Formats: sequence, structure tokens, C-alpha cells
Amino acid sequence: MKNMTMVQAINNALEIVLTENEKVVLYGEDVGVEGGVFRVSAGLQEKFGEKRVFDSPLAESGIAGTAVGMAATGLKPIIEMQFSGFSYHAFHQIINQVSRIRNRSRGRHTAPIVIRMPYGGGIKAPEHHSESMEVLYAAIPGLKVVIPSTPHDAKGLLIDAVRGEDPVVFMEPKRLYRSVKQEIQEEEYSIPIGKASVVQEGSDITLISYGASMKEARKASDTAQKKGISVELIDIRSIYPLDRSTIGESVRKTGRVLVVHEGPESYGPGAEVLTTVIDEAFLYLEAPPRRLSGFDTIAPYPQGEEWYIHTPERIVYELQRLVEY
Amino acid sequence: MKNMTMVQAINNALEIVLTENEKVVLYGEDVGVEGGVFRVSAGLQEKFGEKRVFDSPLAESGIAGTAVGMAATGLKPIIEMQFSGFSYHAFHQIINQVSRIRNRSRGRHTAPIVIRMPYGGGIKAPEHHSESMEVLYAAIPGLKVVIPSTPHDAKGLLIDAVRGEDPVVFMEPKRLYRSVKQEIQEEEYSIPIGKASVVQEGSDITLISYGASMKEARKASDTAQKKGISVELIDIRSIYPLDRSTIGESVRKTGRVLVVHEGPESYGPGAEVLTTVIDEAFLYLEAPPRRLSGFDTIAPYPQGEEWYIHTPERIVYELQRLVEY
Amino acid sequence: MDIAAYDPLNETPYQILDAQGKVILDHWEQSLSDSELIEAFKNMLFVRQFDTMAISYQRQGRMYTYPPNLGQEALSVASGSVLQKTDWMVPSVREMGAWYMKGVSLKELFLYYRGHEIAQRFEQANRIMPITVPIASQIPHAAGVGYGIKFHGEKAVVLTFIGDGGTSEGDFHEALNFAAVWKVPLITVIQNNHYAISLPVHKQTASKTLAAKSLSYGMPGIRVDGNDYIAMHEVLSGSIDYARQGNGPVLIEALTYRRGAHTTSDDPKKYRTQEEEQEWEPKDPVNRLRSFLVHKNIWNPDEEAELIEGYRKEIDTQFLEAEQYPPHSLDDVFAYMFSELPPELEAQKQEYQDYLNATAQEPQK
Amino acid sequence: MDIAAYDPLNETPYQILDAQGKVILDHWEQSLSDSELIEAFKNMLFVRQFDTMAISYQRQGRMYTYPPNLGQEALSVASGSVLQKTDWMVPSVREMGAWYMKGVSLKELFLYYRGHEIAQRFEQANRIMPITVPIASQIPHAAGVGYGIKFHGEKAVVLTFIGDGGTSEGDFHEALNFAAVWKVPLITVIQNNHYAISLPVHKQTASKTLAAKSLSYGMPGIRVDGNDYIAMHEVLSGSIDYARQGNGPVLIEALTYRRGAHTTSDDPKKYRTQEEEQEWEPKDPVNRLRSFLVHKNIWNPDEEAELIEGYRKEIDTQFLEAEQYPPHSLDDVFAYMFSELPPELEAQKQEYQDYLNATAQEPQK
Ligand SMILES: Cc1ncc(C[n+]2csc(CCOP(=O)(O)OP(=O)(O)O)c2C)c(N)n1
Ligand SMILES: Cc1ncc(C[n+]2csc(CCOP(=O)(O)OP(=O)(O)O)c2C)c(N)n1
Ligand SMILES: [Mg+2]
Ligand SMILES: [Mg+2]
Repeated sequence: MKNMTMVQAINNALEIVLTENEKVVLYGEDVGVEGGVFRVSAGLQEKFGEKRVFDSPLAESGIAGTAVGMAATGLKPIIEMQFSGFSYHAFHQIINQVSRIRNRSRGRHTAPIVIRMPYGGGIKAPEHHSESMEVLYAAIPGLKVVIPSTPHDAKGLLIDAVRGEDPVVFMEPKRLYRSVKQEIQEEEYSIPIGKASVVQEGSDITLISYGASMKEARKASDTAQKKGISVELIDIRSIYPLDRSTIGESVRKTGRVLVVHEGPESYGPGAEVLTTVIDEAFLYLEAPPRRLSGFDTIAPYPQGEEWYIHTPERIVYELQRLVEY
Repeated sequence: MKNMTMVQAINNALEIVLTENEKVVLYGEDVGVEGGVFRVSAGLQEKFGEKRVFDSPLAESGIAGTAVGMAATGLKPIIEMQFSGFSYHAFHQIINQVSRIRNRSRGRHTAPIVIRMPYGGGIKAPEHHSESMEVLYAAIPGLKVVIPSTPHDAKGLLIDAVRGEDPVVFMEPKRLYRSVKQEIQEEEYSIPIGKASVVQEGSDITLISYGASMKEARKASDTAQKKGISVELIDIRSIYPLDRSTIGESVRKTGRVLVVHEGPESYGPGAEVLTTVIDEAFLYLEAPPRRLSGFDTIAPYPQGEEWYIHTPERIVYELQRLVEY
Repeated sequence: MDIAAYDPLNETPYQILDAQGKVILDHWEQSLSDSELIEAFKNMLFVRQFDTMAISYQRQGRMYTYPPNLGQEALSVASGSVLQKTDWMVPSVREMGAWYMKGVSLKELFLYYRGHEIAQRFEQANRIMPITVPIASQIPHAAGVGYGIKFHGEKAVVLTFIGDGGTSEGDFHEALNFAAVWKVPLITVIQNNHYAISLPVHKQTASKTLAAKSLSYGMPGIRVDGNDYIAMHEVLSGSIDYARQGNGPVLIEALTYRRGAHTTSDDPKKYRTQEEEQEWEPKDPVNRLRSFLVHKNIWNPDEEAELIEGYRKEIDTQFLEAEQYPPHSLDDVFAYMFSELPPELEAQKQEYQDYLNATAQEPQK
Repeated sequence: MDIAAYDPLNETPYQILDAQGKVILDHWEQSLSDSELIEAFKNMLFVRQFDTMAISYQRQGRMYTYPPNLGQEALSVASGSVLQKTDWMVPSVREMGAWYMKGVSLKELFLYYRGHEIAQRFEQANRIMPITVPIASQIPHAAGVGYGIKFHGEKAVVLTFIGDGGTSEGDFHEALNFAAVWKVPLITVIQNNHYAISLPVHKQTASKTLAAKSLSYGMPGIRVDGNDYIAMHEVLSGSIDYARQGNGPVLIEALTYRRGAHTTSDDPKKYRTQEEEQEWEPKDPVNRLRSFLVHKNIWNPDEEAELIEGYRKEIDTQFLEAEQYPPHSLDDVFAYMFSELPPELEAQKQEYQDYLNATAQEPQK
């Protein structure tokens, strides 16, 4: 066991998959020599050589598009979008190519590419470095979308993503990159994509979140607990596929639900979670299911961020309102 | 009044805005000499000259990006993406630029560009020519997203879009381009973006749809009516902003709701509509609100389309199930 | 030929045969054998026959939209002929001769244009990617295939195609830059057929030649007469040698003319003159190679009718097979989204099946 | 100078002054007056002082991430100096001298790097677009501005910037192609500072020069020593004349070196050697122009300390103003999304306000 940040856990996972599968290649902007702007791939080029871990020119569509071709020759590319806000330059390759090669060729070719990208706010960064638009990938048929909230999950889910046969958009909550440490196993292990994690069992209300917002959700859950509210806290981890049965089971038990996420509200992931709640637990609901999300605005620059990212207090407030409903 | 198809109505609207505002320019691939692959802009280059109606090189990001610059100089660009499936090449310009110029410059510059694109299936076209991914634009803060279902609405909404000061993604249901005709006024009129249309009042159940699916929704509503189900049929027309109060009012009256759309189910527009229903009418619900959408698959090639686009019969079936719930 | 020695800014294309099929070079040595040339000519006739019939099936309502190849056959047949089995091909949309020679069956092509997804398994063809409709998106794939070839230490090359219009897309630029930086064995053939739907190439770009775009990436570029089978073959062979020897990518601009419509839904009269179309008629690649062969006394045009009749039968047989292919099932809609159906897709399929069952419609496999 | 006469493939940059500030051309005539040169030099000193102080404010935790300009001042000051009031500028991210000379205030710049959105109103500057972070996205905007200029029948030009790394993006390609086809008055300055974060330019592209990319679009391209103020000024003036006369766009590759870190969060030691950094020191643009002025006996370096002290005060005053600027309010988050708040935003804002009220937190304006 070793105490690791999420950056270290991901680095560790990358090292493991690069070691166990010689077809794995890792590339993107500043991924090689520099080891990534967040140092996630630090040391890997030295260890595995420039043929397997390398820098690309500055062109996201080129990165995603070449990965499709590499995959056709049997390679297993892990690519990095330096920030999720720049992944849109590759959007047409992701939606029209990566997600469709298997279908288009009826299984003759596949593109099981892992697309890593830091996402979300909270690091006081310039425009385009703080947004949470995971819904744009979740809505694309043919992609899996994963967002871990702990070093442990980040490692296990990433290893599963790389071992799997499907394309995965792997979004990393950059404000959790170094803010928490966790004792995790240095050896390989994997966590199957598609399973939510019931972080804490409870009976009064289900609190659902993922990724960066789990930080506040955990705090809120603790505070609420102290106030006598028994919270069942679920980290969905996998945005697509969504573990609908775990959500349903929980809400059938608690009758109440709050989903919390960072990105915009309208047409956001919260809507899908609540629709799932209706599908799975309509007759059990004791209060209207509710979402607490970011505004339908641009993710603000650093000075506006405090308005945008919900505090644990706000979450507790909403939990209380729902329980008292 | 004149009997027009949707193509003619849009052509008429374009002619009106080009006439009334000399800052309007219209461009895109094959938009000028050819008059568009669907002939939507037929005759306009001849009428307004090559300076105002013109062809661009084959590059969607270039089209959207240049429109931002033109807008900064006071022009009012209407651009065309030849098919919505190719609009992703411009996705980063749309999400990172078009939708943000006003915010980024704190109102100093705006980019009130109208981005027209045919979308949806049903014309037996090749891959990428049949999909309904409007949710990808609806989820982007700073854009309005409009989808008409009749020649009348197409004209009125497009004129409103061009007169407005905000960027609008204007999606045109290509399988309705020529399949219905309607008597409409040849003179200018506009329909304010953001208002749903209650196509038919009813008391048993609310049927919500928009765009291409309205064709089947209308038929289903008629059939259900004949079977003794009083359907309130709503065409939301504006995907963002969404006319939540009209939806709420209706469901508070009927207690039941079915939303129908063509694109994929998960993280699709239906989820937002249902979440709105919960927010607005939870206590009035007599049956779980339900969505009927496309599958989480690639929009199939022509031979698979029959499985993908819901028939009026299927909609009636679901209406019946909900009413009997 | 020494590809790197050519000037990509040279507007005069590399050419061997004039419009009458006469050799215009002074010291030219025929590199292809007579029988190879005859084989090539037959392939061109075959492609043309396929094209004619495809258009007619489409007109009969037995096929959906189809992009005619008329006038571009030399280019695609030459491309198909230069590849070895272990070489890769990454298609664009208008070079069916090349696909066919790579192993794609006519039946599959017909299935494709009949809107059946099974088509693109390309069951008998190896090392060919499926056709991708979004213009230029295939070029990054091809560059990635090139990286893969290098990675695996193979001596193979990858050949890809794009139209004149496609050169304006960002993907063209990004991909060729990657290919040159990574020095991968990629040959990109620009089919400059002078139009992107309605847009003439001189409104597509102000570049002197499209081959000149190679200078942006530091790779050899050459403009060739793409309607001259022999010139096209020489340039392709030279480029492939260059790439196979590890020198990096090459860009070829092949001049040709799309004699037909953009697709069966298009009407070129809207955007070009008949005079222009007629100007290109004498430059037709089939006539040109035929003249050469006839001059050489190795081809008797009188035999063509019978040959074509044989082609007609073969093509029609394959078309009928495609027409009789089982229709797309509900399963087919879901089957290839993921390696395993996720719960969402499982549920959606089941729900639909339940509906079919409930309404007593025939259950589907 | 006749811009169109230069060969964009020429690797030797256009240059007037050597590293010692001596004129290297035989028959050179000074086109700028002495006082213009002195003015330019002062501006370069000012920019450098701003840069130094910005980095130090950032270190003090009073500013967020900042991209140092050290070593690239000639380029940005020359660019700022050649534009007329009615000309447009479309910024990239590392040419603050140009923005400043276009009318952007220091206070606004500081607000920007302090994460305040009000910054980019650029209240006193006309005809400048806001800074856009996604690399190369600004080039299509600039091409569109060029179209607008032409449309309105103005005699203006538009000047835009991009880095060496930015030339790899699809937007660079698409935009310059549009600009050339539409023949718009666009001057694009590539700041080739030899790095894109950690990636050296020779791994960014295999192109002989970045100026060569102009050949793809059929526009003049020229490589210039961007650390040579005088050469840079001549090339810019020539390009602007060319564009203003309606001849279409120009591409300039200005050679320079980013002497500092990519941003204040970056550490160049990870990817380049100290030797390399030292090699570039003598080519520094400030020293070079100073030497020239001193040789000419029109500049006394002893006066610099006092000058800089004045700059320091001015800069610090503006920084303090930025620091005291009212913080971003809740209203500010919503205010500029649309011309009017749609119901969704109205509701979301209200809900938040209600929460603040309910929990007795101070209500916000
Ligand atoms: C990204 C994208 N944009 C638009 C289209 C629609 N479209 C199909 S073919 C075509 C023109 C292609 O021209 P060119 O590249 O010259 O190839 P050609 O058809 O002449 O062979 C266009 C615009 C598309 N398929 N993909
Ligand atoms: C589309 C996009 N991808 C990635 C980034 C992250 N990024 C910021 S600056 C930079 C390097 C830019 O290099 P260059 O164009 O040479 O400009 P320089 O920083 O050297 O001035 C990168 C990769 C970005 N801002 N936008
Ligand atoms: Mg073409
Ligand atoms: Mg640089």
C-alpha cells in the first residue's frame, strides 16, 4: 500500500498498463518529455521510450484521429486532451469516428481508445480550463464516460478502461488531482466500468454525485449525518453506462434524492439521473427528486468561481429541505 | 397567403431578412451558386449578389469561425452546416467562441450568428446524414436552439432568430423539408423564440415533441383522439430556452406526460423535459412521466431506420399505456 | 522515379501520354509490361461498367445515393494496382476501383449503397478501413495507420485518398503535419476532380497547385495527370518506394475531372457549363489508354463489347445477391455499438421487442 | 519593401541588425525616424518592465497564471506601432505590447490575470477582439474581420498573431485558406518562439520554414528576424501596405525565443538546456536595438534606470487599481450570457439568491 494523490494513482495505472501490454501507446501535447502539464505521465517516457510515450504536435483532432488509425493496426492508444475545454477541437473525430468505427465496420475494426482529459473547476485557471461538460460525451452513442473521485477509483477504473475493448472518455477532476491522498495498492487491480459506488449507506435520502463534486458531497453527507439525517451517498463513477439499478435500489429505499454536479443545469447529467429515478422508483418517491448543478453559464473565471461551485453548506441546505418536504 | 413547403418557407424567410437588413450575409458550402444541396437558398445569390450570399471552401470550423469575425465588424452572418452530422467540425468554434464572445468581452462584442443545419433521419441518406443530436447544442451555455416542425413556424422562428441579438442554432428537420405544405403569409412575420406551441388542447395526457417527430406525434394524437384519449399536444419548438411554464401548466392539468423525440435516449432532450415536469408538476402526476426516444445507437443507415424512427402506432401504444396506468 | 526531385509548385502535371494516347516524353521507357497495361485497361473498363450500372440501379430505385466515378478510373485503378497485400488503404468516397482491387466485393459495395451496414465489414479485403463520409476525417486515420506500421516494424505503406475540396479541412492539415513529423510511410492522393459538389477548385483555394500544400509539411509533393494511367502509375510507384524506404510521407495531386454528377442527387448543370464538360471529354482516361494500346497494336477495341457484356453479367449477379441479402434486423441496430451490450441498450432493445410482441407484430431476431 | 518578392522557403530570415545592433545590409536606408526608434525602444523597455512586475505579482500570489513575454518585445511593439486607428487587431496570448499600444489598459490586463471577466471589455481600445485561449481559434475570426472590412468598403487591415505551435491546428489552415480565397486584408504574424510549452518547433512540424505554409494558400510569406525591431517593422509595414492595397493576405514568420517560462506554472528546465537559453541571450531584442541607438549616438543608456523607475510606478498604480476593483458579483456571472436573461438563468439566479437570503448570508448585487 502507498499513500497517493490522484495524479500519482493515474501515473501508477499508466505504468501498469504500459508494462502489461506492449501495444499500449500514450501520447498527446506535452505528454512525453514534460510528463504532462499536470505531471500525470511524469517519468513514463524515460521508462518506456519515445516510441510508446510521446509528444504530438498541437492539434487535438490530429491526436484523436491518428489514434483511430493506430488502433486499426492493433495498437491501444491512450491519448490526452490537455484540458477538456480543448477536447472540442477533436469533437468530430470523437463523435463521428472513435465512437463509430466498430459499428461502421461491423466489428471488423474497433477503436478502443482511452481519451484522458482533466476537467472541472476550482484551480483558479484561465477561461476554458474549468468547465464540466461531460454530458457532451455521455450523450454520444458508442462511448463510455468515466469520472473517478478518488485515487483508488481513478487507478482501478483507468486500468479497466485500458484493458477494455471500447472507447472510453476518462475525465479527471483536476481539483482533486492533489488535494486528497489515499492509501492504495501499488500492484494492479481494476474496477469494472459501469458500477456505481455506494460510498455510504443511509435511509433518509440518496445523495448522488461524481467526480469533483464528490468532495463537497462527502463533506455535506458528514455534516447532514451529524444533524441526524441518514444520507446514502452514491458516487456514480461511470456516467455512461449509468448504474441505474443501484440508483433505483437506493431511492426505492430512501424515497428522496438529490443529485449534485458541477456543470450547467439544463440538459446536464442531473436530468438523466432524475429521469432514471422516475423510471426506477417513481412510486417510492416521497419528495420531488431534485438536482443541484452549475448554472447555464460559462464556467466563470477564478473570481466568479465561488458563485459557481456549490459549497457543502448549500448541499446540506438542500438535503434538509428535501428531508423536511 | 401561399402554399409552401418548409424549404420554400425558409427560403422566403431568408429573402425577407436579406432584404430588410443589408448587414445580413448568408454563406456555407454550396449555398451560393447551387442554392444549397436542399435548394433552401435557391435564387438568393442571384438576387442579393455574391458579396452577401456566397460559397465557402469546404471547412466547417472556418465557416463558423469567420462568422465570429464578421459579426465583430457589424455583419449579421447566417451560416449553413450542410448536414448537422458535419457541424461537429465546427464544434469548438461554436462552444468556445460563438457562444462566448458576448461574455468574454463583457458585451463589447457579440456573435449573434444564426447557424442553420438540416438534421434528423427519414430520407434514406448515408451515414452522418440522419442523426438528431440537438442535445449537444442545447447543453451549451450561451446558445439558443430552435427546431421548427411546420413551414409557418420555420419562417417565423428563423426571422426572429436573425433579428435577435443572440447566437441561434437553427435545426431544420430535413424529412419535413418537402413532405408537408402549408398556407403561409408571404410578408414578414416573426415568432418569438422560447415559446412552445400548444398544437392541440386536451385533458387526459400531454404529448410533447418537436421537429421531425411532430409528424408522427400529430398522427398519433389524432388516432388517440379517435380512441377517446384527449391529448394535449405541445410542440416545444425552442429547445433552449425551454418553455417550462407551458409544459408545467399542461401537465398540472393532465397529470400525464409522454415526450417523444428522435435522437438517443440517454442524456437526450427527453430527460430535460421530464425533469422540468418534475420541477413544475410533481404533485399533479398520475403516472410516471415517460420518454420515447431513439436508441443509444448510431442513427442507422437507411435499412435500419425503420427500427429507429418511432411510428405513430408506437406513440399511440405508449399514450394508451400511460392513460391506463 | 525520384519523387523528391519534383517541384510541387510546378503547375504542369507529370504526364506521359497526351490526349491522343501518344507518349510526350523524349526518353521514356515503359516500366509496365504490355500485359500489365492490358490488365489495367480492363480494370478501368470494369470500373466504368460498374459505375454505369450503379447509376442505373439507383435510377430504378433499387439503390440509394451513389457518387459516380466516371472519368476518374485511371487514378483509382492505378492506386489499386500498386499496393502489396500487406499495405493499407484508407478510402475516401470516389475511388471504387481501388477498393475493389483491394478486395472489397461488388456485393458489399452494392449493399453499402443500398443502405445496409453489413457492407463495410469488407469481408475479403485486408488492411482497408471503412469508408468515412465526413470529408478529410480519414487522413488522420491514415497517418495513425502509418505510425502503427512503423511501430510494428513492418515494411508496409498506407495509401489514402481525398478530394480537392477535402484539402480545405483542418484534418487534412493536422494529419499531414503529424505524418511528416512522425515520418510515417503515408501516400496521400488528392483526387483533384475540379469540383467539390458545386464549388470549383479555384474557389476552394488560391494555392498555385494542391501539391504545393506538401511544402507546409516538408514532404515531397507532385502534380500528376491523373487521367494518364501510365503517369499515375509511375508517380504512385515512385512515391511508394520512397515511403517504403522509410523516407516519410508523400503528397500526390492527381488532376482529373468528375465527368458525372457529384452524386445521383446532384445536377451539375446548376454550376458548370456544357462547354467545360466537353473540354474534358477528350482527356478521358479510358480513351487515352485505349489509344495507346491500339497504337502499340496490343489491343483490339472490337473485343470490348464482349468483355463488357461479361462484366455486365458479373456485376448484375452481385447486385442481385446484394438485393437478396437479409434486411437489417433489430439486433443489427444494436450489435456493434460496444463489445458487450450495456444495460441501457439491453433495456432499449428489450422494450422495443416487448412492444412488438405486445402488438402481435412478428418478433425479430 | 516588396513582400510578394520574398521566398517563403528561404531559411535565412530577413534581418537588418546583427546581434551587436550593427546594420548588416549594404544599401539600407533607415525608414523610421530617430525619434520613432527611440519611442519604440522605450515601449520595449516598458513592456519588459510590465512583464517583470507581472511575474513578481504572480509570485506574491496577487495574480493567477501569467504567460511571460520576455524576449519577444520587438515583435509585439513593432506590431502595435504599424496599425492605424481604424485597423483591427485579433490577439493571441503573448504579445501584450501590441495590445497595450492598441489601447488596452494595464489595469485591464491585470484584471484579466487576476481572473476578473470585466477585463476584456478593453474599454479604451477600439477594433480589438478579446484574447481567446484555445490556440488558433482566433485566426478564423481574423479572416472574418477581414471579410467584414472588405464588405464595408474600408481601407483597413486586420493583424493577428499565433504561435509556432498554433500553426499545427486545423483552424490555422482553414482560416488562411478562406482569407486567401476571399482575398481579405489579413496579416498573420507567427511568433515562432521555438516552443509550444515543451515541444520544440522542429518536432512541431517538418516544414522548412513556417513562412512556407503560405504556399498552401497562395499568399506571400516571409521569414523575418522577430528580435530585430527594424526588420520586423519593415516587414510589417510592407505587408500592411500590400494588404491595404487590396492584394490579399500575408503570412509573416517572426523568429524569436521565449526566454522565460511558458507560463508562471511552467518550468522550462524540464525540456530545454541552459546552453540553449544562453545562446539566445545575445540575440535579445532590447539589447540589440539599444546597441543600434547607442552606436547612432541617439540614446544614453544611463537614463534607463530613471525611465524604468517611472514605468514601475505607473505599472504599480494600475496594478493597485486592478487589485481594488470590486469583486465579481453573482450578477456578473449571469449578465453577459444573452442579450436578455432567459427564464432558466433568471430562475437559477433567483434560486441562488433565495438560498443566500434564507441562510442569512449577505445578499448580493
Ligand atoms: C465534413 C463534411 N462536410 C461536408 C460534407 C458534405 N459533402 C460531401 S462530398 C462534399 C464535397 C467533396 O468534394 P471533394 O473533396 O472535392 O471530393 P469529390 O466529391 O469531388 O470527390 C461535401 C461538401 C461532408 N461529407 N463532410
Ligand atoms: C486548442 C488548445 N489546445 C491546447 C491548449 C493548451 N496550450 C496553451 S498554450 C499551448 C502552447 C502554445 O504554443 P505556441 O502556439 O507556440 O505559442 P506560445 O505559447 O509559444 O506563445 C498549449 C498547448 C490550448 N490553449 N488550446
Ligand atoms: Mg472534388
Ligand atoms: Mg511558441
